[in-house]
Amino acid sequence: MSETLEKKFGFTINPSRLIDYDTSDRKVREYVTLKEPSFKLCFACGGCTATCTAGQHISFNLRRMNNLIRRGEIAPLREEVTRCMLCGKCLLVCPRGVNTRNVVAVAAEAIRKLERNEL
Amino acid sequence: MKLEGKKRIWAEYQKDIPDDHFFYVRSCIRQTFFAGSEQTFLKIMRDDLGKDVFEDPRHTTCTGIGYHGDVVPFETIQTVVARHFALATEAGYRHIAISCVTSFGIYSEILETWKHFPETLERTREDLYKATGRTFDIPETISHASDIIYKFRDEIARKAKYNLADVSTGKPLKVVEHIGCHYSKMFPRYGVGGAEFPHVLIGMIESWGGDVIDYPERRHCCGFGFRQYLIQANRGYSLSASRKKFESMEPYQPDLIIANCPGCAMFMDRWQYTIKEIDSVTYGGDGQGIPVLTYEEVAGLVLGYDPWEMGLQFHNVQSLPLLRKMGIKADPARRFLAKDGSRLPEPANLING
Amino acid sequence: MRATSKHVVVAGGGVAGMEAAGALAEMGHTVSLVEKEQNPGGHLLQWHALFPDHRPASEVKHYLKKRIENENITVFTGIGVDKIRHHGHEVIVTLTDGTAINADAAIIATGFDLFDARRKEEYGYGIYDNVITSAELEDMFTAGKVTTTDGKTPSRVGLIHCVGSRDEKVNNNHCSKVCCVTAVKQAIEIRKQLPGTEVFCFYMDMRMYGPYYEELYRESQEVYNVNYIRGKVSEASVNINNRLVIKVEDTLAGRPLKMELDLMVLMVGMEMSQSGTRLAEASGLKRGINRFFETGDHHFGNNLSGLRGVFYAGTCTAPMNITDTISHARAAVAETVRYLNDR
Amino acid sequence: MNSEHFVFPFNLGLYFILIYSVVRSTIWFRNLSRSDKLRLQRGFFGLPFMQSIREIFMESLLHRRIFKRNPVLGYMHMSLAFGWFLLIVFGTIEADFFSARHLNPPSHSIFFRWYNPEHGASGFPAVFSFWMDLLLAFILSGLLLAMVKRFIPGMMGMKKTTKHTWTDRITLLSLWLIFPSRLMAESFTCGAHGSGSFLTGSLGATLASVLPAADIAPYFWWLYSLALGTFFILLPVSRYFHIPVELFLIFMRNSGIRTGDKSSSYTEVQTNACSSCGICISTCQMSYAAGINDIQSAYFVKGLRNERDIAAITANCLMCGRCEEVCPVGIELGPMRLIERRQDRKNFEPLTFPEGYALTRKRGFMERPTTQSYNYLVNDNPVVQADVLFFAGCMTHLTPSIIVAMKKIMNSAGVRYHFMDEEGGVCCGRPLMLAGRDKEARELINHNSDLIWKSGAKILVTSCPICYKVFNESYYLETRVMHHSEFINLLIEEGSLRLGYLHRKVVYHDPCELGRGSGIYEEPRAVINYVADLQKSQHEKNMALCCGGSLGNLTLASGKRSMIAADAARSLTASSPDELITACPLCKKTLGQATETKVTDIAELVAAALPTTPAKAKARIKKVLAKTENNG
Repeated sequence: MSETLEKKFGFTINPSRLIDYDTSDRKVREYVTLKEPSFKLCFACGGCTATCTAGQHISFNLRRMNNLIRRGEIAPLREEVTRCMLCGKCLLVCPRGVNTRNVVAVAAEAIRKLERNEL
Repeated sequence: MKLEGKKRIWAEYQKDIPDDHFFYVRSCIRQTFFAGSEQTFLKIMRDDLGKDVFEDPRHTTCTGIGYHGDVVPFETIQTVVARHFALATEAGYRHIAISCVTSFGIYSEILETWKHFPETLERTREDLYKATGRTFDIPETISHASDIIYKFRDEIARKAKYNLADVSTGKPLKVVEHIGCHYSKMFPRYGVGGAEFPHVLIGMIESWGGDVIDYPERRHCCGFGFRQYLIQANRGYSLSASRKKFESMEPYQPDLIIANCPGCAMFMDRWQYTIKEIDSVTYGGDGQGIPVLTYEEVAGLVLGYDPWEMGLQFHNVQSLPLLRKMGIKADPARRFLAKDGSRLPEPANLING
Repeated sequence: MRATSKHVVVAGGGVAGMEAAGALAEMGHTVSLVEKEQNPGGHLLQWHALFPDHRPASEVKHYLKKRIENENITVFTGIGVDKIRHHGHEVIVTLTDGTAINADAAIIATGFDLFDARRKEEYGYGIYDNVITSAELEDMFTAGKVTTTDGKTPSRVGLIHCVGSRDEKVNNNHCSKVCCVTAVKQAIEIRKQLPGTEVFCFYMDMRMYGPYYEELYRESQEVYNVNYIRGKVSEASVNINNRLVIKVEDTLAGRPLKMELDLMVLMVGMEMSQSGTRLAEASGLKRGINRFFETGDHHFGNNLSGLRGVFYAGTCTAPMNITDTISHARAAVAETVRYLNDR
Repeated sequence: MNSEHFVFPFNLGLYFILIYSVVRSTIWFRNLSRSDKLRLQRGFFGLPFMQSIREIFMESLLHRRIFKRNPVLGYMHMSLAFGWFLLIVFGTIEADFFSARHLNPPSHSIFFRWYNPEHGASGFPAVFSFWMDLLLAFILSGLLLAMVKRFIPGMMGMKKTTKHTWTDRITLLSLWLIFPSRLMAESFTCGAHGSGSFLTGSLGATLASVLPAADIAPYFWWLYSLALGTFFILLPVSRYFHIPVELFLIFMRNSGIRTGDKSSSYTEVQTNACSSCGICISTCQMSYAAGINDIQSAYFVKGLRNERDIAAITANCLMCGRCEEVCPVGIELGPMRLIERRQDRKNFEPLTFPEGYALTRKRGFMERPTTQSYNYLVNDNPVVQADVLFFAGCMTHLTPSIIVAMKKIMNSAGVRYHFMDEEGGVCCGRPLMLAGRDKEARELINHNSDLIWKSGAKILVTSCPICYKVFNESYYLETRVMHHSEFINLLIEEGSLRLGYLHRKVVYHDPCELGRGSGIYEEPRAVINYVADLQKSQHEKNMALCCGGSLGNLTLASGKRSMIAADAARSLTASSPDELITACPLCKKTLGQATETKVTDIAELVAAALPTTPAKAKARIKKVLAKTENNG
């Protein structure tokens, strides 16, 4: 929306916060599930996030990240995946044996491929 | 979609709507923005149906907008409404007919409160007496004006000169009905047909020959939402809510939207202009915008009233294509002429003006 | 044996009633088993397979059928129990046709009713096509094919947990306990039958309280790719393609979510049965805030009613799975026998 | 027929392989970095040269290392390599000695018998031909073993042996044919002329008695020559290329050239020097404990050599370094995998047959784009000055018992220390490096280095071997970095720790990153011996097992990890010790889940040996008395 219109109305049309599952892109999710099947096992207990080293410095949230991958919400993922330090601490707390460290690595890879149209 | 399923629900939510002697309370928004509607209501009631509808000039705003805008406390609004009841009592009326859905919501909220917390009723009586020296009886019924038109919909249909149908093809018009949130979402029992599938407007549309469109966002709010609209910076929420509805009804190519709430009628109409400006999108089958009319205006059209008398021209989306479809002769040139024939100032930015 | 043989009326021929009757008859007592439907078996009759091991329901039905094949048991079907009162040393049971049975004791096993999904109007059950209940889905399994109303294979199915449970809006604050694991079981069955179909469970909490339930849940994710979204579906509508559109908050993402479904399965919960309610009112039996029969003591009097010689068995006291129901029925029999001996 | 022509295939092959090797090695040399070039030149005219000669003799010919691990396998390699070597040497001597002209073409000595059929009937020549027969027999015995190994690996005590490509098969066939055909050729010739010694002579005589030896002989000489020719020509595209390349590798290594962190012609030489002997496979825990048999170093290297997509293989490795310890060729497998992990490869076209001869490989170093970024890290918190910095490490925060123990120890030794990551610090960067993300790791390293420099500490103590290795190798610090086992040892030596003796039988598990990774074997043992009774375990020091929890592997599933852990724990607790001691929080956690035996960190063990203060002791005695009174 152009400046002039902004001035004219003093407000804009708010962007939707809706997750529209039918229009979202689930390629990344498919790629991650293929490369790291244990990803499916996450039941969002948040243990990884609680212990996360990077999470103490910034709002990196592995639990949320997994969920966004599942819903095909790529936009918010792009930056999130870059935050992880791959220290592997989360591996030791995951009650479902999810290979969390590789989930991040694969997700980052998937996003790169997506941008190169290789997915 | 299974009709019997809906009928079952409608059967559960029947309310007792009196058939005569109403104390009419007007709506702030409606009498300013489309005064024709309330006028039409009175005309239909008195001339066509021969009912007794009483108005008291001393009736004031219910202060609902202030209440929902967090500037009027609940005690105050109870007292204001109590005063309305007092006026009715003094005039000897026991049935209230309410023009505005916000007021209707306020009235029902207050009546429910008094039912469950009698002490608040006592407090209100005291406050009112101290302030005005008035006393009041709780009205027997409160009906929204649309309830009343709903009750007499078939009688209107019998008197009808036009149908909600395309005269050229004979096909029924595709009509979107929009119910104000405060009509029944707060207290389903107060609305004809409850909260999920209200029957009040559907009933009218069906008996006047139209086809009701059931689209995914049918229940969604028009976006008025007092806090959102009243603060300019928040209007984006209001606007995007309306757009959500338009996007959702678009595939069905509706000919017309009927609303029973001042805010809804106004915003679904005005926002079409704003969206056209911002997104350069106009909705409606032929991209000519979707006319948004009040149920009284539609009733009026069906009964053959003069559209310009009812003030249809004061909507942002003009209804000429609709009128043509319905076969109603109305001279566009006469739209902005005063009774004495002098030209009225013509509003700018009309859609398919 | 015969000498000490007593006569016990069992009200309700479901899982609990049949087990109780069987156990009593085994001990040589005379039993009148009263079932309001044409056949004993209760809700189990409608079920195709059982959690957590997908065992065919018919096996349990068969067991119960055998259980009541005993000359000590007289089965009255198509007739309900109207009223039970204690008189002198006897318990007098009045049937809905007015006949009164004088017995030494009675066991109430009137079970539960499935929640009437129409009461959640916003889900459009009975209004939209392709909105069905978990029970109706079982019928589809029995029929051997899961389809939409127009006979097509659904490409996406949603299972909505907690329909009529944990919901004050329908005056049910209790948890029906079995729906979560039923949903997981049914999700797996759908994936087995229709490998090409996406299945989503919409849950508030996953309550895998029983043995092997959690394992089943894990299997559903690991092997059958069942998807889980944490959030209560707020409303359903249909779009122009007559596909269901549901609104829910993905509470883990903290954002609203919209999804189209071809088939929406409502996991209806358990409520106090209407017959049970009538019986309670006629016989002056206390009911808890969850409207089920209130037992003498939550911990050690879980079969005791307010009336001497009258005992409760099974889901008329609270939602239970079949395992617990059978144990509860056996406990009821133990209580009854103790009462009969002490008397 | 004019049988003289049969020498042609042999000559062709021989000259081809000679020229090819020279050209290839020149190119390798040219592609070396300047410093490496100088190293090599210096090495060539110095001590390293002699070392190399010695090593070539010991390893390439005698195969001493293989011998040590597996005598039969060693004998096999030795008989073939050394035997053939001798055969050539003495063949040449024989040829020069007994023929008219000296300085004959190689073919003359190789086909000596053909040219001098009568030779060696008697006298000194007879002794010589006996010797030659003996060598042939020696080689044939090795060949027999080789065949056995190929068809029934088990017989050679090898759990697994490498799979072959078809070029490998042809080459192998030609190799196998060389000596039998020589045997037959010589035997027939000798048979025809009644010459030859115990092997060729007797076999020849028997054959001649039933066959027209003179007519058959040429065919076998053809076969012999063909086998040699084919072998030489296919050499560069088969695994047997390792034979010449290994010589070059030995020179390079002895001249001090190392793998480094980028692929270079040294990595290429190493790639080609692998003989796919398969020792790495049978040493790999992933193989025998977790049943994963396609990712071992032999396959990794082969994939590199044949330009396959080996991303999956590259990632799926514990990086425990055991294979490197046993590699007979001494290839730096760990660093080579890391290089591969740092790469970003797509679209491979595997080498086709003729391409195998390509003198240079297009596979250059393509750096992966950075995937992580930590620009959010700021250290604005006040600088803390301390002599000793304690950095627990991420993992240690999940084993608080270690932290508590370290605090106890340092306090009782009166160490003035600052707990650097008490409130949770930043990862050391090693895990990122193991994942091939060095650039990103650098960000974390800089962040931590900054803190360490500012603290002005003299000693940096860490409880995590992973951090320890990276602090030592990749941080630029003036601070002395110590693993807590080293530090405790130091405290004991300088007498600032008074410790009691715990009467416990314990076994020590070397963490990969601390042992093989950083060469710390003795300090922990010294410490343990000081406070408890340290027992031997099946795999000690540089052959110690990996616990399975390694961060070196990105893709290994948790199930497989626990299989490895269980196996390691089984072997460690074979002597049923009271406690299993380790020096790594990750090992502690992983092994802890895999065994009933109590798994303790070395720090906890030492802390347990700290004397309780008299005051505390009194208090305890009081309690006990009080109890007994109540009871009595």
